[in-house]
Amino acid sequence: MARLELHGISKRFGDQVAVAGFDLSVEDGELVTFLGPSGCGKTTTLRITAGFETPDTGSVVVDGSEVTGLPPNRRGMGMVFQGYALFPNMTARDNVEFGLAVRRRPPAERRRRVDELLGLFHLEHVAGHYPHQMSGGQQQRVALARAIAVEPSVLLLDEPLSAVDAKVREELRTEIRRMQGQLGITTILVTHDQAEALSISDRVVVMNSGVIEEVGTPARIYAEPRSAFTAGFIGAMNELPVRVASRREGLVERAGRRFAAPGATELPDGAAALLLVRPESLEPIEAAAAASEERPVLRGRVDVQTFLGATMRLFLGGVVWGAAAEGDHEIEQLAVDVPSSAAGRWPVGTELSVAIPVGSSRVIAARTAAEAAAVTRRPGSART
Amino acid sequence: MARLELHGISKRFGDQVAVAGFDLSVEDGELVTFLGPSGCGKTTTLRITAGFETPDTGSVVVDGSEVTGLPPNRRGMGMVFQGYALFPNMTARDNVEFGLAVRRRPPAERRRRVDELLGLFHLEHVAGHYPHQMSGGQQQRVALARAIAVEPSVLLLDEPLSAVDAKVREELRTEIRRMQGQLGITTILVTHDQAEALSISDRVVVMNSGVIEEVGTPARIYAEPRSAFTAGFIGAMNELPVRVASRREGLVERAGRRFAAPGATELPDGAAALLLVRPESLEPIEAAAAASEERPVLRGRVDVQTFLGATMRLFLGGVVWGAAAEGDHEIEQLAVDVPSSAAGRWPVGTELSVAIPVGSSRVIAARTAAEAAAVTRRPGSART
Amino acid sequence: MTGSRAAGAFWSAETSGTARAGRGSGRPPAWSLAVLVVSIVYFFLPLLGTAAFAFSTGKVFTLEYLAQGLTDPDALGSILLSAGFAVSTTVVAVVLVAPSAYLVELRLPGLRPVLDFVTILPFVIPPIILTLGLEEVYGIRGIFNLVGSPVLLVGGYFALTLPFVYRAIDNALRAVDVRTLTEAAESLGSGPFRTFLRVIVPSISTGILSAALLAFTTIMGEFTLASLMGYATFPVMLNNTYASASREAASLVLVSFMITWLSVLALALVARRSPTARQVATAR
Amino acid sequence: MTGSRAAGAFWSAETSGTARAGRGSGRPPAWSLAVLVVSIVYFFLPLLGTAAFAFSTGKVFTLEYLAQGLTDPDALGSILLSAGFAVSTTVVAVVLVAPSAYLVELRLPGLRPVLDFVTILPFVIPPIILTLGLEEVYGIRGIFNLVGSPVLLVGGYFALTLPFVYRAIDNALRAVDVRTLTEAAESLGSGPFRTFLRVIVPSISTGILSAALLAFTTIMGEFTLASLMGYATFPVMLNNTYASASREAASLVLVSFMITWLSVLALALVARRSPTARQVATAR
Repeated sequence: MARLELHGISKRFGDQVAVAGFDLSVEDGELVTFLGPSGCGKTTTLRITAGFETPDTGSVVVDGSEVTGLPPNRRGMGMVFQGYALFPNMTARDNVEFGLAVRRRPPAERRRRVDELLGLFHLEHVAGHYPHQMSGGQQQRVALARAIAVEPSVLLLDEPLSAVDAKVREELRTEIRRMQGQLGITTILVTHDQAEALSISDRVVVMNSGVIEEVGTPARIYAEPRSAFTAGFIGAMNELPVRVASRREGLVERAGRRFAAPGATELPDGAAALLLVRPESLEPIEAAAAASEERPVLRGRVDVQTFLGATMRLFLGGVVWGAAAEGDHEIEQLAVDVPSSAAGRWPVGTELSVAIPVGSSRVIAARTAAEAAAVTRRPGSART
Repeated sequence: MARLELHGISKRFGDQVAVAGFDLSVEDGELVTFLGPSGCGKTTTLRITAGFETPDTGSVVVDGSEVTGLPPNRRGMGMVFQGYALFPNMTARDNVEFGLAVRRRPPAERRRRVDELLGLFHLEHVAGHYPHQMSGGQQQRVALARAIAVEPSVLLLDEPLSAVDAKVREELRTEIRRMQGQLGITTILVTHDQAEALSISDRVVVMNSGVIEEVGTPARIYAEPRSAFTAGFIGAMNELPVRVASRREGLVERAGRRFAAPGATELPDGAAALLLVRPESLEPIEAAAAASEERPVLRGRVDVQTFLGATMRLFLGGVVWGAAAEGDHEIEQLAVDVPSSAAGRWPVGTELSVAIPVGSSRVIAARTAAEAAAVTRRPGSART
Repeated sequence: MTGSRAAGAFWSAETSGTARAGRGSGRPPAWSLAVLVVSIVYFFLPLLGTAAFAFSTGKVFTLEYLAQGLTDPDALGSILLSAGFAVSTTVVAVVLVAPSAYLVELRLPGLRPVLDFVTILPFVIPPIILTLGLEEVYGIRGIFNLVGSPVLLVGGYFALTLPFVYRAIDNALRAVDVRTLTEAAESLGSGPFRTFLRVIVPSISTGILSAALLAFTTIMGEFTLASLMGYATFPVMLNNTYASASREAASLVLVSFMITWLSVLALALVARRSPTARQVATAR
Repeated sequence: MTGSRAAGAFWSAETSGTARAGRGSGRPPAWSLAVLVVSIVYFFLPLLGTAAFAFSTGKVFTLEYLAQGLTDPDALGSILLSAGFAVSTTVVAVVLVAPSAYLVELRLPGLRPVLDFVTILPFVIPPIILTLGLEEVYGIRGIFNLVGSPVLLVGGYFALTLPFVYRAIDNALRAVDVRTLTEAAESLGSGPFRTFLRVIVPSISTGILSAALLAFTTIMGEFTLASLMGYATFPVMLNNTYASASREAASLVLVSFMITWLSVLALALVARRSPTARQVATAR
């Protein structure tokens, strides 16, 4: 129920930079996710916000008043920890009531509020249970109820779903989003799971090596990643090496063919670049169909079929540019999503040609060696 | 490189039945996944196969010869453990070499074989590292290389990917599948993650409370679950309560309307049943479009939008049957997948009508109370 | 033997190994069982021998020696003296160590190695040198003259029990992840004192009880320090009278330690019924 | 003090708390630091007092008392006697306890509480009753006459050191998840002996070293048992000569324990350089 601002937050642990120059404003009622691989500084930033770590530089501001110097127990924020951190010697009810007891609310009010929260999270039947008597999902919901009980200005969630089973995780994800929307609590969630970040957030902050790579809505970040790191980290993405042929005309070149690609106008002529295409954007075509400037074509052999449910992902190997055999630039791997119902047409071992439809690709500068090392362990052309 | 048969395996721990009457044949070179919630007996079955537990009844047969009485070190199977279980005092190279040293292979042969495996798993640069100096993904690949080094007859994987980050998990999944296909090793993988099971397996064994719910290819299990448990556990599935109106004609009835549904011919007239529809099967239609026997219609208000990448999942609330207002049977929640690009047409709060296309739904008997308790914690009509 | 489960849980932080205990059947190799039997015999045979010696005249069971031992006024006095030292040291040790261990765990993890080192010192500094040193500094010739004051012996006993007390409490602290529990309490608005008393202490109550029991029983049986400092505690009295009235002494030893053990057992059973003990037993 | 890190790691199984140690800055409350300083002073002041007493005549530093102490033939003999008991007991204890603890952890988790209980018995059965009991059963009047045999004292020392030895080894076993390591080795074709010697022992080498060091130093300084059984070990000799030649005794004490500590330190440093020690230090 508050606006949160983080200004120029930096923190080192010994020699290691955990966060460097982190700036962010979170609007009232917004749900923002910090997403990144382990060690990217997302948890440190959250802990600085909560007051568990003191930043080397920068300030934390809630509703216009600075709280950087306040201890955690005077910031009025709620936090849910990765391992739940329920008090083992208290029942679910006592856990939820703890924050209210600290605030010396009258017993009747406490009881009412706790009942309401236990109801909201469907926990009535485990109110008298101790943490060790509850399932992971139940403990998780008690931790949420406990954090929300005190009506925090900001709710901080530190990988809240990493300790529960895959199936329960998806359920809780929806539940958290629904609850957060209903109550309108300003929320920050930390996760390393891109699917979780995409599905739950108003905005996603992609972090890498202590700095913000980019900030945006899930849809924007998914559709138009602005850095090679984001492209590699969020969703499955094919990264095809190309060269900028003409900045003015927005053309890139590969294997002697030129074609238009959004983003090429922002890079210098001759620059090494990556053409980014989502597996679901690639269109299977007849092998005979010709490539054009609007619609470049790739061809390869189906190596692996991976069933994803509604869709089947085909991994092509020995991929060459062009519909005919003239292409000699092999691409190690290309992921193509096709509807599961149609996948029977391309069993393992068959050849498949795919087109990159107009507007569905994007060109960015080739990643630096350091960026490459951060996301991939071997130089590959497609990331899955 | 072997055919594995499990015959009538049962095991209790004290009062608790872990596995009851488990029968399965795994073909040479096949990859079979045991999928189920925690406590369903999948890990116990795997440990019985490996020889770490003795079954109360039943036998384990490899290539026609029974191994039930053999200790684990004489079964010639390879195992990868959930927490990797690398030997902490040995380098990556020594870990991989251990099984070969046990078998007293000549040093030159060992070295050649270890080099080959380190290459296969892209581990050359960490050959001299100790486990604590490696990342989770690297440790995971050393554990795989170690298990494969001794050319096991059967490879057993116990939740091999549960301890690594989401992004690395997807990469390793593809890598395991590719390696397993190349080497043709008969493999059993245990997991609680349905996406993992679907994407990697030749066949999936769905387990619940110690028994096999069903066995089938990922595509078959996804498209035509034969039990309510499987339907609820695998993928997102809407479960709409209906009643069988006419077994002979294959019709079900709800809110005064009758419509055809596959599977209705297998249930008695008047039986309580569940109509199963995947979120991606539901088709948004104009509110004015009429329902028909072939195409029943549902209508509701968009409560939550969840971005999944290529698609957006809309959760509808206050859902009623029929295009008009005559329906009075509310459904708590309905999940509908639409292309992300089209999702802007139905922002939160708007009304949406969807049709269930012919052939995309399936009717099964309503789950029993016990089944319901096993998969869901509250009576809901849609599972996400 | 009923208390053994609880006593075991006290002394050690239960780790994940136990969670799978129920599953780990396997065939117990015969010789490992033999080792166990031998060690139990090894400890109980002496006890039984002492019992036979104390409660029989050749072949007849008798309580005569016990009665004679109990009527000795020195005996009762020495037991009370030992109990007094045991109680005061135990209280001092728990009250000093529990908050210190908590704070080091929480705020000064860098000091842990130092504390670990300090708390094994009593193992590497033998009681005799401790006594000599204490006398040197606080004794007649010493800088601070505390001679005759029981504070000197309580101080020595505190040092002697520090390893178990610290270890038992620290294990309990680490088993519950105090760090995150403290942060959780802080995020709910709780100050440091409330957090320690309302959240931490109840979470480690079994560890604290364990520490207290170990300290108490150790001091009840301590001989070297008391003897060298000239206190007629129970073990010292026993040693002095053993030559002249060995059967009486033996009967007293057995009875007194039976009483100690029974109270240990009672406390252990109480602890067992608390939710924390159950949590330690089942969740870990 | 350099060895403290390793000594700490030996004695305890490092748990997850340590992993976040680097992050836990926070403001160290002044009074917790004070507690630490006081406890260090508490232990070192006696040592310094003894040193002052042993190496000075009033204000002048002197090695005279030490020289006198060392030339006493009884002194050297008693040190060798103590060392002999310490080495033999340590070897017996480690060789018996390591495989037993491993097998209980692996195959008989149900026996753990029993073993936990047996190994705290020496804390609740005080040395004096242990001595009386041992004499009763194995002594002159006893069932098995072992009087005069050093086996009796080694047996007593084994009982005395069992708690630390078992605890240090068991903590190391639990820190590495022996169960899964054993299963991993088995699945690779390794038999039980190879698994124990090639996989388990190297993984718990720091725990074994720790157990050995603690046992060794404890026995070097043990007074009660040796004195009651009539062995003129080093501490017994010190106690006997303290009254007549106290400064000589004090100087001997300090020098001998400095030697012990130095060897402890040397071993700890060696252990530290092994991959397992590093693994324990960094990965946990």
